[in-house]
Amino acid sequence: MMHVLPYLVAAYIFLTGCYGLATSRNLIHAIGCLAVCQSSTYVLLLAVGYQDGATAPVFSDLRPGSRPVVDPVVQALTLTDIVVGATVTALLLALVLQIAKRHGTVDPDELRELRG
Amino acid sequence: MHHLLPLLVAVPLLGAALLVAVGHRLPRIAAEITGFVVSGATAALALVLLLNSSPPMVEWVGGWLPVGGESVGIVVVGDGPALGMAALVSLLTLAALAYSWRYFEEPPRGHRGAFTALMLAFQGAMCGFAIAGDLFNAFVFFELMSVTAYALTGYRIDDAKAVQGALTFGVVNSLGAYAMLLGIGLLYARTGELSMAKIGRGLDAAAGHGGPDALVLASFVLVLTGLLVKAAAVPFHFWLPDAHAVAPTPVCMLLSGVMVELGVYGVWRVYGTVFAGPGGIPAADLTRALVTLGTLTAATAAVMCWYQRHIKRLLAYSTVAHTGLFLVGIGVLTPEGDDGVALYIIGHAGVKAALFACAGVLLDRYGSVDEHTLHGRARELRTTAVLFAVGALGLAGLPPFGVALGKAVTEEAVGGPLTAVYVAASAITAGAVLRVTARVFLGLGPRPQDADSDLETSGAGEEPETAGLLSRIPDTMTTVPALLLAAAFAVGVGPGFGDLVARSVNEAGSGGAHASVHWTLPGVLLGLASTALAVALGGLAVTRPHWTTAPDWARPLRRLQSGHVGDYVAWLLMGATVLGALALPGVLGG
Amino acid sequence: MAVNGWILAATVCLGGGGAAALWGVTTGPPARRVVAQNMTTSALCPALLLLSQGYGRPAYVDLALLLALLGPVGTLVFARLLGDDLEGGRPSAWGLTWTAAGLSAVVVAAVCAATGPGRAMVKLLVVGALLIAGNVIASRALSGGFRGVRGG
Amino acid sequence: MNRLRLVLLAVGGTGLAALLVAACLGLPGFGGRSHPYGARAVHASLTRHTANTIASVNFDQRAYDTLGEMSILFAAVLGCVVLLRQARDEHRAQPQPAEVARPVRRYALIVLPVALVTGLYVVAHGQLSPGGGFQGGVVAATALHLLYLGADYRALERVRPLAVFETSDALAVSTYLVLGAAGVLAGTSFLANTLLPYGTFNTLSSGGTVPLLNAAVGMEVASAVVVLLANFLDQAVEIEEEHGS
Amino acid sequence: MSDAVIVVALLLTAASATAAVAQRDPARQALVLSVLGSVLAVLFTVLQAPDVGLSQLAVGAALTPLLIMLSVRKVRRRGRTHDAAAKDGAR
Repeated sequence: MMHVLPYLVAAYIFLTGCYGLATSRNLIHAIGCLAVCQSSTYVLLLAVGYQDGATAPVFSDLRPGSRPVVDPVVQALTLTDIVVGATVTALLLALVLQIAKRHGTVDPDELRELRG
Repeated sequence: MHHLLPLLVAVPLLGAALLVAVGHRLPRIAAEITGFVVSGATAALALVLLLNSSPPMVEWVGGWLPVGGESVGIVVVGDGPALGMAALVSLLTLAALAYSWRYFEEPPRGHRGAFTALMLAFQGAMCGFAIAGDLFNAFVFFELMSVTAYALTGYRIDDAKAVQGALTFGVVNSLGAYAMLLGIGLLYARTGELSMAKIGRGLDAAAGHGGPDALVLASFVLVLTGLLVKAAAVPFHFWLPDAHAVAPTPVCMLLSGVMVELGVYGVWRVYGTVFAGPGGIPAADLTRALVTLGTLTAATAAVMCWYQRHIKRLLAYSTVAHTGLFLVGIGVLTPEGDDGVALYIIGHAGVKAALFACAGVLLDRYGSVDEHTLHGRARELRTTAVLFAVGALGLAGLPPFGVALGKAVTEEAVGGPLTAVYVAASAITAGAVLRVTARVFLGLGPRPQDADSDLETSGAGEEPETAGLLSRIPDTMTTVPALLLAAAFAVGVGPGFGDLVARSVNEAGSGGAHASVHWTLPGVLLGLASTALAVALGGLAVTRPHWTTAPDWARPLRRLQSGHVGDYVAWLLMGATVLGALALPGVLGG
Repeated sequence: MAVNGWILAATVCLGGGGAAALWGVTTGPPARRVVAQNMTTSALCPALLLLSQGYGRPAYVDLALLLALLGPVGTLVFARLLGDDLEGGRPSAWGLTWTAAGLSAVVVAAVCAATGPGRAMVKLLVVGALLIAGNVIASRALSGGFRGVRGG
Repeated sequence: MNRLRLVLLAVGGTGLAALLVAACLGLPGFGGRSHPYGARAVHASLTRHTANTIASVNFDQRAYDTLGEMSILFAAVLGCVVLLRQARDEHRAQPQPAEVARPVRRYALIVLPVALVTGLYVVAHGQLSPGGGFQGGVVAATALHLLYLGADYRALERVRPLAVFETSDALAVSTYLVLGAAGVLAGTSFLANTLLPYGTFNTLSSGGTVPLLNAAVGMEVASAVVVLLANFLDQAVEIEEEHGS
Repeated sequence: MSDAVIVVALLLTAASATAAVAQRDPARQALVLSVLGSVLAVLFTVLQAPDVGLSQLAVGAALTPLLIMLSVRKVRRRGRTHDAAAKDGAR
């Protein structure tokens, strides 16, 4: 079980976020769900790079080669991903604010301008 | 020479950063000239690199050359298709910047260069995506491209539809990008590599003689979901009409002209480099998946395109229909198909950007892009009328436009009944554009009746993008579409251009086979046939409107485009499942 | 890794504190939820300190430092911007607050004892001080720290 | 219509879930030992005297990704500035002073410098210990907003010349790009870390251009977050619509 | 032993994510998201990624909740002034 649990948790988080996104009645809530979706990618990437009994590849307080280390590449990827997530959240929230002003609502069910 | 490749990204980004840094001190004209110069310099760089792209260049950013075949750096690819896309992106950005010359009424206070800076960042992002040879790097530039595109789409914050369309765009594309990242994570777990070529080799090595397994299928589905969302394939396409109909016209030119096509390019690149080996997805499954989705896309979007009255939305659906045709073309996995699609994309970019530019003229002159209310009002705009009609004929594939050459080559490559899809989809979408031309610019036919008002977006009562309604159309707004159409024409008639494109595409992929590209009699006849069909459809719609009103069976189809972001997300999940199901047989069989 | 008391303690701290905080933050009136959000910091920050000790990586203390700094800031954000929702049911969970502060103090003292004097210990003490002060102040803010805030 | 969405969601979600679970079962077990790229990255980091391998990957081996990342931040902040600009039918209201309990105010004012210093520390030690430009930049920028929490919006506005932050955001991006282009000018590759000496392992000046790129990112992130929050705060606190619009 | 702490952190993450989706009011969701951010930071620590954990703390514990709460406040304040204007108009 242990050897797939982290991956399953990542998949679960992604699908949960998608469910929330699809059924949301409030656009701010939807953006929050999108952030949840994204956190699944962090979990997956870091789980992929983990190694049993290893430690972080940061050698400020560790002699190189004294202990096995986990994969640094996925950590760098996740860092990039977190920045992307935060900025996308901010940008989408800015759009939601404008929707609230122009449409007077943040309920996607009431946004009925673009169709057909 | 290959050291210059990353500058395709760095130069526009540096231009954007400097514009923001000093933009509020510059007069507006200086900011615009800066943008023009930077964009032009990038275009020149892309063209120079393109001319030197045989044999294909490879650059390891940061000088991390592979040691014993292994590198820790990021690889950037400078082959014909990559640099060709970068050049196309840059030239079209240049055209869009020229079109928007002194265009928006008031740039945000204290941020005079903001629009130009965002356009430059968009250009840099698209160039970066085009030349990416590393899967994660492709994701990063994919996101940069998306983020700038969201901001540009919602640029007119006074417009309620614009901000809604931008948000839909943002949510659906971000979700697609996260799916793509999950796929990248799975591929990294299997192969421990990020460079596309190395991942492909890793998959083959891991599969041994066993063929692909569920993990390969899942990563294929997830990565392609991200790319197909960008390419707006059915059922991932819902965001596109909502976003393209509301974005500022210069942005539409880029979105429809190249960004969507970059999604198709991404599919081609990723399949060819990562999944084409024995450990990847078998060719038959890819063909089944892409041809099915592509045909569905072309058919759905052609029908939807026909029933639009909002002119920009109509053009957006025509983009979706043509993307479907591109997907079919690359889906058959033949060198001729790749060459044809490459030419088709180049020709389509010119024609579609020109059509959007003309729609922008209508918007700024009359404050409306509604076919019904504009009926006969634009008789005075003779030049624009001619351009719009020529664009429609080019879209239909009238020889010798570039679109026609590309379409003819692709049709020959796909062969069989799929040819009918090409003829029908291009005829219907071009017929709709011709119908608009006849009604709006010539005032032909009776004034159409409004119907189904709960099912459609009208396009009347829009805010113009310029300072007030234009009384006179500036020269830039007619010169730019004219030049774009001329370029699309030149693609078809330029001696040897087709062969040049074909050679550089085949050198980069297509298994080394080399196809030659030239006009053939069946190709010309098919092009003439679809043009004739388009003219007939357009004429019929204008003279006998009740023959071509929406039939009842089209209503559910139109109702699907509900403007509700939750629906679109549900469709995205559904699309991923369908994609998985279409590619499943090969995995089960292996 | 053999049985490691530090990691065991961290697991208990994380499991117990985290679950309780999560339960508190998803149920009940708004006021109680914010209190629970504040308690998350007090539960997770000691866990981070214990983990750093358990893994033998002093560098991980930076995480606890950042959480001790930013956790209360997050709570202050909620206390400030949820002003209206908190009206009426002003939470005053002083018992809980001081229990959490006591827990933090014990953990910091234990980790300090294991580290021994030096720069690392100074850092740990700073973390402890920030954590306890932040926790108490955030509780204070929740029980009426921003009474007069309207337009600002 | 709503029912259709739920059906799609159920079918699509189930299909995708099945696919993902099947993929998870095919993944190499959690905690496995095979990380070829990771092992190479650690080796490369040590040859370039960078103690924090993640910093080496971020600012040296895959610095081109970080360029994309900071451009995303830059573009998103520019996008937010554009999207949250004052529209034609809006005006600015003077924010009202807030009444904050004294202990809270005192805490905020004491923690503010501590947080700023911590932010700078996290940035400065990026190539040695966990942390780096991004993490430290966010902390430093958030620290500034303790003024809003501890006092009121007017106090924050006084110490926050927005134009300066916007300019420094853009200049930091330019610095990163120019440092990258220096490699091309020197005849090597874009973002090549071969121009400066690598220094002594585990000291602040080790790693060649890594500390410089790290500092540029730190400056960019701190300025960008300040600008971002300023735009949201303006919306939440100052900008009001004209009544009856 | 290190497996146990990873399992606990993973389960907490999954539970927080579920809770964040289930809270339909954005202000309450923001509270859960801030908890999710902190829990993720701990998960990253036990997965031996302190750099990522720091990043997640900086973003998840303070920045994202602040952005969401400011948006909520703006949307609510807008609703209030509009209601007031509507009342004025009715009077």
